[in-house]
Amino acid sequence: MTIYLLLLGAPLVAGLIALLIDRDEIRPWFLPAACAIHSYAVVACWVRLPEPAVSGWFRIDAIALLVLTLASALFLVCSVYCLEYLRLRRGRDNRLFTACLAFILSAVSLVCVSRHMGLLWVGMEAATLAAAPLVHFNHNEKSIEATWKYLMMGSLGIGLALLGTFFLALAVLPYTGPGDPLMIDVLLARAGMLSVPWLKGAFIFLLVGYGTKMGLAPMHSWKPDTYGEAPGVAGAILAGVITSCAFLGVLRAFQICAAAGLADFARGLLVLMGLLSMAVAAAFIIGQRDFKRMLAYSSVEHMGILALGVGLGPAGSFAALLHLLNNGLTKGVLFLTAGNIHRAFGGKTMDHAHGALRRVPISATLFLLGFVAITGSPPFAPFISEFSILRSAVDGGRFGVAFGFVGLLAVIFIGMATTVLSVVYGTPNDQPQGPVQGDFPFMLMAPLALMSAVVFFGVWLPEGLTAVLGEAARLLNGVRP
Amino acid sequence: MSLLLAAVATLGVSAVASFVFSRRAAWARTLVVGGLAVAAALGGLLASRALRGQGVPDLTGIWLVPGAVFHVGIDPLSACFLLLVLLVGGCAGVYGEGYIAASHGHVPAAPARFFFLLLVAAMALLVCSRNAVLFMVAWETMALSAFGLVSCEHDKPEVRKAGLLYLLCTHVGSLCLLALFAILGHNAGSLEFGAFAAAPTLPAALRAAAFLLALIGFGMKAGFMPLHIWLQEAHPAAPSHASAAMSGIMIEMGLYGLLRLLALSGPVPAGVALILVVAGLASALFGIMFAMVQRDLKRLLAYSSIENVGIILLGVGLGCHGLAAGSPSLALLGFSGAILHTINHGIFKSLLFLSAGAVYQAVGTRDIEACGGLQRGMPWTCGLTAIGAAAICGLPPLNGFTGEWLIYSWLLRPDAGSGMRFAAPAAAVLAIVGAFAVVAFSKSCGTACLGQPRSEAARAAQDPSWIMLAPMLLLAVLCVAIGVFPQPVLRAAFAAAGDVARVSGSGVGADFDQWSRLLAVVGLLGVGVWSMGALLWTWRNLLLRRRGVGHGPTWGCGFTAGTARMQYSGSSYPVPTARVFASLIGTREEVQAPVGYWPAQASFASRTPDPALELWLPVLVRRFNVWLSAPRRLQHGRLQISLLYMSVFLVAILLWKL
Amino acid sequence: METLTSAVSFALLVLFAPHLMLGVIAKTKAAVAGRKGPPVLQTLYDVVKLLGKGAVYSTTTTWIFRLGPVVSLSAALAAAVLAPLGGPSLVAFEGDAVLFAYLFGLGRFVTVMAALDTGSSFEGMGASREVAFSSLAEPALILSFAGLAYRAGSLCLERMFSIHVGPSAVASTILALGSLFIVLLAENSRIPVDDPNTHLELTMIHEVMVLDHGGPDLAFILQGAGLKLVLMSSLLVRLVIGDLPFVGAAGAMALGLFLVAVAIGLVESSMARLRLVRVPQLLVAAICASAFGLILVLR
Amino acid sequence: MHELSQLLLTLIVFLSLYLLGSSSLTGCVNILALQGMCLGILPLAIHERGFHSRTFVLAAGMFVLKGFVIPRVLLYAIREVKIRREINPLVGYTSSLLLGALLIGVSFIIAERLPVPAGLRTGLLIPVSLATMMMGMLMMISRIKALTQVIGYLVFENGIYLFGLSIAYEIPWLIELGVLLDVFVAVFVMGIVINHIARAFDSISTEKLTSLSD
Repeated sequence: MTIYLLLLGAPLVAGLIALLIDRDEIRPWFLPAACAIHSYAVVACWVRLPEPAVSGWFRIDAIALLVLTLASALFLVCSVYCLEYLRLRRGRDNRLFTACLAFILSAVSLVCVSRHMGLLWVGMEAATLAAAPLVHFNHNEKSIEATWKYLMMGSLGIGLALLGTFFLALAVLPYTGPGDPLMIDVLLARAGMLSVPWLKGAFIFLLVGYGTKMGLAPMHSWKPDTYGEAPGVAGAILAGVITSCAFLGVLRAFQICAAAGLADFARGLLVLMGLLSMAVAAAFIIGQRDFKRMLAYSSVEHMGILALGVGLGPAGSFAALLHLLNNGLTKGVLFLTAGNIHRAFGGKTMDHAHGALRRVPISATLFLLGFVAITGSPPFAPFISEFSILRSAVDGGRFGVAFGFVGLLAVIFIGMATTVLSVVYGTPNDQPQGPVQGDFPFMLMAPLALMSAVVFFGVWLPEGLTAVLGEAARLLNGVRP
Repeated sequence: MSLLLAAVATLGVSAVASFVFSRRAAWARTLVVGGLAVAAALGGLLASRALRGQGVPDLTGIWLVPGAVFHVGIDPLSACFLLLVLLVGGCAGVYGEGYIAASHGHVPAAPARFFFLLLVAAMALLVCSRNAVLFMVAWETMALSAFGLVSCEHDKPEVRKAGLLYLLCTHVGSLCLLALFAILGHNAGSLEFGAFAAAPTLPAALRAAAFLLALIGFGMKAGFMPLHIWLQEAHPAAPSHASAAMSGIMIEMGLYGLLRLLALSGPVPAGVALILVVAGLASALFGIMFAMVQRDLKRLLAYSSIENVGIILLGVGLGCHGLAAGSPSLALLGFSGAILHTINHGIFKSLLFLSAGAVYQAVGTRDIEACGGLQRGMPWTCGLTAIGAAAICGLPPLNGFTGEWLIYSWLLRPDAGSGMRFAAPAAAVLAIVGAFAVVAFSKSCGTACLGQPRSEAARAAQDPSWIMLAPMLLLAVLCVAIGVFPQPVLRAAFAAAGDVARVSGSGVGADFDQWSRLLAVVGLLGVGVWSMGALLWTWRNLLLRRRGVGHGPTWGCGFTAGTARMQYSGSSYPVPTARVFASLIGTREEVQAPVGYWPAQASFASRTPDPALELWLPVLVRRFNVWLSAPRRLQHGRLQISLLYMSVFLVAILLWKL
Repeated sequence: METLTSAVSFALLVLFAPHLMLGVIAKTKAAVAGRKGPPVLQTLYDVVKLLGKGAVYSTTTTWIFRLGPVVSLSAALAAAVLAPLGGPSLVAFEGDAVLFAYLFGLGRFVTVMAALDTGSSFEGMGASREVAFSSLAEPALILSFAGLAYRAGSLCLERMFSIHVGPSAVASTILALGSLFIVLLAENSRIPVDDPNTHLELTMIHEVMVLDHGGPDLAFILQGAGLKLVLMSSLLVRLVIGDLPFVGAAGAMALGLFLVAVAIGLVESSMARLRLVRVPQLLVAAICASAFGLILVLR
Repeated sequence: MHELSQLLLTLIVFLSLYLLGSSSLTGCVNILALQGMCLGILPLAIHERGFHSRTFVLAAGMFVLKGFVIPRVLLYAIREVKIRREINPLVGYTSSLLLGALLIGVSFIIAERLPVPAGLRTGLLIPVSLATMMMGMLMMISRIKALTQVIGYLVFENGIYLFGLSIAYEIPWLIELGVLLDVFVAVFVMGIVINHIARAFDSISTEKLTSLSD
C-alpha cells in the first residue's frame, strides 16, 4: 500500500505545495524531490512487485511496470532540467507549470497502477487536462492555438475512450460477481463469456480514443502543433510519458480482446493504424523545415511502430514493449536538446537554426546522436527493437508489412536527415540574440543521462528487463491470470 | 581471437584518448600512431596465423541482445581483409597526423582522429564478426564514423551536401541489409552466420529478394553503378587520409559482405553470376569513362574507385559462374582474381589518394588545371604518384597487373569459350577499361606533376613532411614488390577464395600451385624489365658522360615564346578519346569558334555530368515531392478538418469492422 | 646448344630485324615512287650515330622524360622474349599473350608521360591522340587474341599463333590477320593512321611525342619502335607459317617479315593518311573483324 | 413509462437536429439547456427496475447541471465576448440538417449490429445516443466559432451520458465521475482558453487559429 501511496501521493503533494508557495525560485525544487521519491518507489517495485491493494483496484503487473519506469525516469531527468530551464525563464510565473508537471506524474502513475478500466480512464483524463497549461506556457498566440487544438481533440478522444469503456461494461454485463465488472482481472477472467459485438466496439472506441492521445494517424493532427509550441521539456513529457500511458490503455484493451480470442481482429486494426501512421509521418517529415514539428511527426511514426509491433504477434509485442522504452528515452533526448537549440537560436526552423554545432556544441552533438538512434542505427537501443519488429514481421511471413516498414523507415530517415544535418552542421548565419546563450550544465545532464541509457540498452539488455518484457508480452497475448 | 579483441580495444581506447587529449597535439599524435601500430602488429599476427592454416578457434561471448551473440572468428577470407584494413588504415592514419598538422586547423583534429580510429576499429571487427547483429553494429559504426570524417570540414556547403548524400545512401543500404538478415534469420532460425550456412536453401522468391537486397545493401557501400551516387561526392569532401581509407578499404567492405554472403549461401544460379558480371563491366567502363573527364583530382580518383570495384565485381561474378558451372577451379580463379585485385586496389588507391592530399595541401586546390610542374618542387610525391598511376593502369611490372591477369586468364581460358559467350566481350571491355585507365592517369599525373607550373602556388609547391611521405613510400614499395613477387599475396587470395567457393585446402593447393607458377614467370619478367631498364639506364648515362648534355627550352616547332598556358590542358587531353564515346557518357561541349581573319575571342568548354546524380536522381526527387505534396495539403491547420478525419475514420471503422 | 643458338639468333633478330624491315619498307616505297631510296640499314646507321651523340634536354623536363625511352625499350625487349620469333619463344607460358599486350601498354604509358613532361602543346597533342587510338586498338588486339586462344585451346602465344585445322579455320585466320594488320599499322604509327616521315607536327602522332628526344634516348626509341613493328609482324607471319622445325622456321620467318614489310610499303605508297576523325572507324573495323573471327571460332 | 422514455429520446434527437439548424448562439444555449433537462429526467424513465435512490440523485444532479449551470456559464461567456450568432459556418445549416439525418441513419445501422443490453426498457437508447454524439461531432466540425464548438462538444457529451444510462444501474459512479470531469473540461478549461483567444485575437472565431500548419 505504501508503494502506491508514494507513487500517487508524493507528486500530488508536491504539486499542491507548488500551488501554495509564492516564491518562483524555490517552487521548482519540489519537483526533483517528488520525482526522486517516485523513482525510489519504482525501484522498490523492481525489487519486488507490490501486493494488490484497495481490494484489487491497484496492482502493478509487468506491462504497467515498464510504463511506470519510463515515466519515472523521464520525469526525474526532466525535473532536473526544469530547475535550470525555469531559472532561465524567470519573469514568467511558473506556479501552474510546476504544479501541473507534478499532477501529470501523479495521474500517469494512477493510469499505470489501476486495474480498473474506468480508473485508468480517469487517470488519462487528468493527465490530459494537466498537460494543457504546459502547452500554454509561452502565452503567445501560437501557443493558445496549439492549446485549443490540443484540448478539443484531446477531449474528443477522451470522450470516445469513455464510450469504449461503457462498451466494455455492456460487453461484460450482466455481471453478478465479486468486484466491479470493469476490473481488468474480472474482464480477463470472464473473457470467454464477453459479448463479442460489444467487445469489438469497445476495442474500436478505445483504440480511436486512446489512439488520439497517442497521436496515431489519422488522429494525429494536434501533435505537431502542440509539440511545436510547447517548451522542450513539455514536449519530452508529452511524447515520452503521456503517449506511453495512452498506449498502455490500448494495450489493456488488446489484452482483453486477446484473452477473449479476438486477437486477430485487434491485430489487424493495429497493423493498419501502425502502417498508416508511419506513412503519414513519412509524408510530412519529408521537407519539414521546423525541427520541433519534425520531432512530432517522428513521434507519430514511432507510435505507429508500437502499434505495428503489437499487431505482429507475441514476438512483435516483445519488441514493441522494448521500443516503448527506447522511444521514450530517445525522444526525451531529442526534445530536450531541441529545446536547447531552439533557445540558442531563438527559432525552430532550418532558416533560424543553422550550424548548432558551433553555438551549442554538446546539445547539437546529442541531438545528432539522438537522431541517429531514433532512426534505428546500431549500436543504439532503438535499433534492436526496430530490427526485432522487422524480424517478427518476416518470421510471421508478413513480407508486405516488412517491405512497407523498411521502405517507410528509409523515407523517414531521408526526411529527418535533411533537416537535422542542416540544423546541426554549417556556420550560424546570425549573431546570437537574447541574454542566455551556450550550453548549461543541468540542461545537458538530463539528455546526457538519457542518451547514455539509450547506448547502454543498445549494447546490453539486462536479464531482469528481458524477463519483465517477456512476461509483459506473455500477459499481452491472451494469457489469463 | 583475443588478439583481435586486443587490437580493436587498442584502437577504440586510443580513439577516445586522442579525443580527450585533443588539446595536447603531441600526446594525441603518439596515441594515434602507437595505437595503429599496436593494432596492426596484433592483427597482423592473428591474420598470419589464420593464413598459415593454423586453425584459430572462434570466440563467442554472451551478449544480452535478442538474437545477438558476440561471436568473432577468423578464416583466410577475413584474414585477407583484416590485413588490408590494418595496413591501409595504418598508413593513412600515420599520414593523417602529418596532414592534420600541416592543414593549420582547416581539418578539425579531434574529430578527424577519433572517427578515423573508430573507422579502422569498426572495419577490423566487421571482417571478423560471425553474427548478424554484431556485423550490423560494426557495419553501422563504420558507416557513421565515415560520415563523421566526411563532414569534418562542414563549414563548406559542398561538404555538407556530400555528407547528407552519403548518409542517406549508406542508411538505405543498411536498411536493405537489415531486411536481408531478417530473411536469412527467418530461414535459419538464428542470426548466427554458421546457422545461415547450415540453413536449407531459400524458396525462389525469397532467394531473389535476398539477392536483390544484398546487391543494393552491399553495392551501395561498394559503389557499383548506378548506386555510386554518394561516392564521387563524399571522397573529395573528406580529408585526404580519410578518403584514402574510405576508398582503399571501406568500399571494399561492401565486396567483403558480398563474398561472405556467397561463402554462407553457397552456389548461386548462373543468371545471378551473369548479372554480377554485367554490373561489374558496366561499373568498370562507366567509372573509368567519367574518371577520364574529371578536373578535380580526388573526384577522378573516386570515379576510378568505381571502375576498380567494377573489375572486382566482375571477378566475383566469374567466380559465381564457376560455381554455377560446377567447376571449382574456375570459381577459385575468379574469386582469387577478385580478392587479389581488391588487395592491390586498396594499396595503390590509398597511395594515390594520399599523394593527392599532399598535392592539395601544397597547391591549395584539387583542380589539376591549376597544378603542373610539381615534379620540380615535390619530386618524391610525384614519383610515388607515377608509380601508383602505372599500377592502377594495370601495367606489368606492378601489382595492378597481377589481379587483372588472373581475370583475363579466366576470360580467355580455352574452356571459357564454350557456354560462356560473355567471356570474350568481357575481355574486350576489360581491355578498353585498361586503355582508358592509361588515358585517365596519364592525364591526371601528367597534367598535375609534369610540364610547367600553371600557377604560382604550383611553382612554390614543396614536398610534405616525412611523416606524410613515409606511408606513401611504403605503399609504393608494396606496389612494386607485389608486382615482381606476387606469390604470398596470391596464396592468401587463393586461401580466401577457397572459403568463398567452399573448396577444401587440398583442392585449393593444386590450383594455387598451377597459378602461382605462372604468376612467378610474370614476376620474373617484371624483374627482367626492371633490370633491363637499369642496364639501359646505366648504359645511357655512360654514353652521355662522354658527350656533353645541353639544356634549352622545349622545342616549340619554331615558336619560341611558349608559355605555361600554351601547354596541352588536362581538359583537352582526353577529348579525342571521349569524343569517340561521348554518346555513352553524355559529354556536353559549348564551342565558340573563332570567326573572321582577326578573331577577337573563342572559347571551348566541355563538361560531363554524372548521369545518376545530375540526371535521374533529381527527376526521382521531383516525382517524389510531387507524390508527397498531395498528402501535405491535408495538414492545413484547421481544427475542424482534423476532427472531420477523426470522425470519418471512426465511422468507417465501425461500419467496416463491427 | 639449342638454347644457345636460339639465344644468339634472338639477339641478332632483335638487333637487325627492325632496321631491315624499316629499310625494306623504305625501299618498297622508293621503288613504287621510282626512286632509289636510302640504304636498307639506314636506320641502323642512324641509331649508331645517335648513340654516339650527346643530348639536349628541355629545362622543363625531369627524370621522367629521361626514363621514358629506357623503359619503353626494355618493355619491348621483354615482349620480344615472349614473342614466338621463328622457333619457340624464349619464355612461353599460359597467359603470356596478355602480358605481351600489356607490355606494349607499359611502353605507351612511359612514352606518353615523357611527352607530357616536356610541357609542349604539340607533344601533349600527340600523346592525347596516341592514347585515343590505342584505346580502340587494345580491344581489337585482345579480341583477336581471344579468338585465337579459344581456337588453339591455350593462352600461350606460340600455341595460339600456329597452323590450325578445323571448321572455319581459314576464315578465322584471315579475319585475325586482317584485324591484326590494322592494329599493327595503328600501333606502329604507319600510314594510313600516322605518317612517320611527315614534317608537319600538327599531323603527327607518334613522331611528335618524341620531338624533344635526342642522342641515346632517340636511339632507344627508334630501336624500340622498330622492335615493336617486328614483333607484331612476326605474329602475323606465325599465323600463316605455324611452328616449323627450327631452321626452316627461321627462313620462313625472315621471308614472312620481308613480305609484311613489302605489304606495309605498298599500303603506305598507295594510300593517303586518313583524317584523324576517320581513324577510329578503321580501328572499329578491326574490332568487328576480330569479333567476327571470334564468332566463327565459337560457333 | 415506456412511452415517456420513447418520447424523451425522440425529443433529444430533434433538439440536436434543431441545434444543427440554428444560428443564434443564445438560442443554441437555450436548446442545449432543454436537452439537458430531458437528459435529467430520462434516468427515471429508462430503467424497468424503476426508481433507485442513486438513480434519483443522478437524475437531479444532471437536471440542475445540464439544465441550468452549464447554460448559465455559456451565456456568461457569450456576454463576455459579445457575439450573437454563428455567421457563414463551414457547412451550411440546411446541408448540416441533411447530414444530421444521414447520421441518424448511420447510427441505427451501427446499433443494429449490437445486441440490446439486458435490462433496458427500450432499444432506442443506443442508436439515439450514437446519433446525438455524431451530431455533436458534426457541429464541432461544421462551425467556426469557438463557443459553438464547445456547444457541439457538450452535445457529444450528452450523447455519451445517454449511452452511460444503459449501464447506470450497474456502475453508476462511473458515469457520474466521467460526466463531471467532462463538464469540467468542456466549460472551465475551454472557457479559460476561449477568453485567452478572445484577448489574443479579439474574436473567438477559430478561423484565426490556422497559423500552425505544414
